[in-house]
Amino acid sequence: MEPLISARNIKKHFDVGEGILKAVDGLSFDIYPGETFGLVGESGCGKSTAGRTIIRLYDPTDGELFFNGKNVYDLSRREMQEVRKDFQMIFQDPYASLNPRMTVEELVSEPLDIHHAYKNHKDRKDKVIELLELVGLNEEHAMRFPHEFSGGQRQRIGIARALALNPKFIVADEPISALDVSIQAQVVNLLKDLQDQFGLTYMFIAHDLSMVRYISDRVGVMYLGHMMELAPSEELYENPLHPYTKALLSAIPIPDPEIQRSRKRIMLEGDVPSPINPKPGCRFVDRCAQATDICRKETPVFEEKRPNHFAACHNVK
Amino acid sequence: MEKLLEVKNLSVSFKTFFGEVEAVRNINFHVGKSETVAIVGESGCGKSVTANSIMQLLPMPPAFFKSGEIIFNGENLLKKTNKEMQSIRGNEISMVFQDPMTSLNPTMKIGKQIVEGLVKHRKLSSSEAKEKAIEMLNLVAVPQPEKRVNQYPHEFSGGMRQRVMIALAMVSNPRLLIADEPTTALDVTVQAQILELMKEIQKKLDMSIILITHDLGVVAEMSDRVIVMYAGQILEEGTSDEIFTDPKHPYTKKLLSSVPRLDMSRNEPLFSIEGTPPDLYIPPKGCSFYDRCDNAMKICKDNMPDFDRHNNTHRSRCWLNHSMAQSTEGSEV
Amino acid sequence: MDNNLSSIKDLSPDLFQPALKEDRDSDRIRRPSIKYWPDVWRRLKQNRLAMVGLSIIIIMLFMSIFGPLFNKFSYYEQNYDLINNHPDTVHWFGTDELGRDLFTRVWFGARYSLIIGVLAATIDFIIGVIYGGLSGMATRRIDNIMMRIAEVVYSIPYLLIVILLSVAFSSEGAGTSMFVLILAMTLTDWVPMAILVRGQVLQLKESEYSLAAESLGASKGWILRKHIIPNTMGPILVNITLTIPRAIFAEATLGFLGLGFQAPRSSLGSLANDGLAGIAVGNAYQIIIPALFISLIMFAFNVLGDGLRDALDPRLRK
Amino acid sequence: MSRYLLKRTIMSIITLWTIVTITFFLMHSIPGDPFRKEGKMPVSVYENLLKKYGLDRPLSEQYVIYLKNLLKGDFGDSMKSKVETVNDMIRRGFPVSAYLGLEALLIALVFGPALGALAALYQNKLPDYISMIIAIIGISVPSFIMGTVLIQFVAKNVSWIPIGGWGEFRHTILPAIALSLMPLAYMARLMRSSMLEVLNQDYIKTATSKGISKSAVILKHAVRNAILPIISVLGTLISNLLVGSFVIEKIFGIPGLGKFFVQSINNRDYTLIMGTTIFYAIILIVLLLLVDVAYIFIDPRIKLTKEGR
Repeated sequence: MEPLISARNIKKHFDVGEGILKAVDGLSFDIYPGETFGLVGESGCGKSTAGRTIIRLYDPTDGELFFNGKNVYDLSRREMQEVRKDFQMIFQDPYASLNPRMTVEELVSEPLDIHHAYKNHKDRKDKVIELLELVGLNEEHAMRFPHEFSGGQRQRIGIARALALNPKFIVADEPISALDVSIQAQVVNLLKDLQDQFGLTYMFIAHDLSMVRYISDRVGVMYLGHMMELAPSEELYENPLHPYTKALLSAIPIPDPEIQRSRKRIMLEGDVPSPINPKPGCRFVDRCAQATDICRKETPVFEEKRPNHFAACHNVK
Repeated sequence: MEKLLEVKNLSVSFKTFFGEVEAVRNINFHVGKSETVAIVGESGCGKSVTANSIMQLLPMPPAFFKSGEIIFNGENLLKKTNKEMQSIRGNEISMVFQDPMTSLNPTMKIGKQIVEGLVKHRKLSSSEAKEKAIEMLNLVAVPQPEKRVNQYPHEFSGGMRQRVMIALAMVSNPRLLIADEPTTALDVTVQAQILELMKEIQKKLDMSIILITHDLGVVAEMSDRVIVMYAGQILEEGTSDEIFTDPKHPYTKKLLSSVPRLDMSRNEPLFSIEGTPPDLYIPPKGCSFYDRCDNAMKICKDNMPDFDRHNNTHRSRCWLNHSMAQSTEGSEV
Repeated sequence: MDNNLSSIKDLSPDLFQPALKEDRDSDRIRRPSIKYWPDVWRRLKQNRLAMVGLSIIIIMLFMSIFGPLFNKFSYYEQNYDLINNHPDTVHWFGTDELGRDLFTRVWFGARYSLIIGVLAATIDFIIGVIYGGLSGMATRRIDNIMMRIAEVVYSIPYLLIVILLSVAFSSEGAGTSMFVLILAMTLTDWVPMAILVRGQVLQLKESEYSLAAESLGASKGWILRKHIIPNTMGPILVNITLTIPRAIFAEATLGFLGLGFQAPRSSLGSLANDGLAGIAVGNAYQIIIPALFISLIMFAFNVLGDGLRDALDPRLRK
Repeated sequence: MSRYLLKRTIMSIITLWTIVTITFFLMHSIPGDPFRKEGKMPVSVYENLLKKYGLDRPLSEQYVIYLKNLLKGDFGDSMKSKVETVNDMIRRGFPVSAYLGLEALLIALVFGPALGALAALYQNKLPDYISMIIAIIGISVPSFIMGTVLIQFVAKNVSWIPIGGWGEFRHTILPAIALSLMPLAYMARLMRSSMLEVLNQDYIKTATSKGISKSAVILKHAVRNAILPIISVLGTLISNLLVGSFVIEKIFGIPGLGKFFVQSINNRDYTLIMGTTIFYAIILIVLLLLVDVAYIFIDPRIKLTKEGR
């Protein structure tokens, strides 16, 4: 199958005064039509920046992104406008991502307004109501303001906006992190339903590995701007290759006291180091129990270690 | 088991412009010596308000106690004067907060912050205090404690700060530790470290813990008993095993089945709880879970059921427990 | 308290039938809907002090327009038979050392003070919003340069430059023209507004909802129009309310230093200056009355500004 | 940190130069020159005067000369006073103004933050209302009005407090109070909002949870953090004090720099205006710089980030 999205060596660096913050430092992967591609990592690993760079919300420092055979990063502003309709984003914070001064109707119709995607006033209103109903809200909610809604309801409004232009590809940037457990499942199920209904392709960014595993077909693990491992979901969770992935998986508490009591943990020392002016070598070297001399000197290549299973580690053959 | 803390008929409300918001509605529970009790629930369910009520850290006004007693060591904390409360806080009961980035004073040295409470309670000299601070940093495994005592919070990472917060809470060897979402702001790998540390210290110092959290995984790892709160009320209470393997209340069941587990198949359906918790500005007359419950019956609308005891440790609050409701049980999930 | 539930008898079996779907709608919002500005207004109305301020401003505005019509005296008419006449039923606020009616003169003074305050605030607003907006939307380099310039301008002591300009552009005895006064006052005072607007723009530009709009394909202009400007209006309004008293104060000080308008016109400041001599000879009312008016205007705008700020405070919203 | 200091110093110098330049060209753009107004005088005398003050040279040359003299610390001769140079007058007036200013600053610094903290602690209770009434009076009543009110109601009734003059401590009481009221009020308001903000912070809850007394929480945790924003506006407040002193010195007849400044305006003594203006600017800008530097040492967080740069 042809990939829908092909990312090649994508980089996004920020000059922060104290040095160069290499938030994303060379990501390459493909996303296939209709699949959910999960991207996980701890805070500061660059996963959100990666998501924003991929839909060109941030201008990349380097790299290419192919969509429909065209390099999106080469497009002019006008051409980009057209691609915007196909790329959409769902944001992490349902409180901050909705303008507090707009009604729900204005919020949901904003994408339609920007692209003049309706015939007349009635058409616009109908579309808004249709979108609201799609996410389980209704006409009554249209005249309300965001602050009157709960987190889950707001996130549904965000999803309705993202769907307004019939996109092909949606980057969901930690869409459930700010929500309560019971609401998380609600949103995830909604996303899944919509995917089936409209044939959407997702990039699902999260720090919650169990949820990512559940929703994604393939999962990539990021650490300090680098992709550490990428594999089909079951494969990654059953046969993790990279020591970081192993540690990450073993750190997640399982909601079952019996399993939890008998589990053995790989405990990582210390915190995630700063992504500003990173040293050469493997990014994980300071916290890795298996680190050897070469790990300190050379950055391991991200390559296919098993069929469809990629990793960047000197110790994985 | 001997009861260290007992909360009886506690109701806490907040006065707002809209009117009274009933954050905690008539709850009862206890904490035994050396046990860990988790209070789980979604945001706004009243679990944090409960924790802060025990320490009396709620801003009053707008908060006020409507009714109830909080009995610690045989004495009602709600009857205590300000002065008496001060000698209990940070001495017999300590608290660890959610956000280590904002919970430490940015302009005071770490060491001083750790021992400040103890200096007051035990009247330590300054050299004793410093020694104690270093000892505590050692206990929570902060490297180079001699150097670290003289640093400011901004020189610490998030995980290290939470260690400092734990040191600060542990310094007086309290009998009860209230941990309010202690790992929510941390990454999973750091969370694992902190949970490990808390278990270790509990064993060493033999204290009781009230763990407030929304993360069922953390609950499973840490707690002996679990209290499930929803909309200001307790809906179910039981031992950890009972809650996770044999939940009785539809809310608990739903909550457990809405969390994807690392060990479950991807093809298993993920159940979700539709809708939104009720707005406690107008608390529902009947069962608070009525609106979102798949098993809701007509009786649930206007009548809140009482607790039903399943055994000595396990109780829940649902009309399905009533003998007349048996017929509907099968239709669920 | 932990009864066995089943001990409750006498319940109709019908009660244990599944609940009606239409009875259950947890997505319904039960609180009343509140729009932004009406909400701000509601909160402002609760602030009694701010309401007092607003009333004073309205009365002052009204009287500064119509006040002089309330009696038959003009502001320039001198009456040597009635100099230093203490307040009475004819001359409500008394007369000055040239026998001019103080009631009329005070309202004229208030008129000038208010005009100056409002004009200065308007100009500050225009320059500040344009400069700050441009700076905030510009590239980091240009923004940096623009802010350095603004900083330099702002380090120039405000009253010092006002005084200098008044001296430079007014010939002796002729007083200062309105134009020069306004120019002097706005020369440095637009900077706080510009800094405020820039800060807001920078913050809002990076806000998630602007980013969300950008991801929907919105242009910079769209984001500015739909997201940034509406959300900046609150703080700008507060700043305007606090700029007005600053300008009035500066003008009053100038008037008091003898750099005010040309006689026989006068502002409240120059009235106070004229009245200063009255203290020594027992005519304290000549300074107390204009002083009272200056203070009242300052007070009114300050409390209104404070009230507005509180009413707009997002932390108090919810 | 030294880089930051250097940057700040360079900025200050640029600001100062801007002020000097503006002042210079403003004063020289005035149509005519100061001597024409002194009535008829023989052409030769007039030309001599022009020559004496260098006014016969091209403007750019005058500017360079003025800058050069300034660098040497020479503000030039007064155009009106035959006996004193501008430097003499500054030397005579500045200590007086500085004394008064410091006294006022002290009053403001002692009472302003204290009132604000008190108001925050007893939010919406009597102490809050009292402090805020004082604060609102302070910002609503210009210092010249406050000065005259004090003269009218205090000096006229209390025998040992004089109406004006200079020389003894009792002479300074009323002017210092009048002068301090505005910055005092400003600080009180700022302190109040700053305190309210700090009291809502998580670390205050942490401190309370340690069981230390309310007063210890406030003194050791809240005040220290709440006072930081006040230090950052200290520079602006001092500038208010400086300017406020013009009017106060006029009302109370105090022989300070402000009096010379007002006098120079009334006399259109351009070199004196320029001299005093620039002198004020120097004082102000140096103070602003000092405040900024002090801030670095007081807030531990800033120290690190600035060092890192």
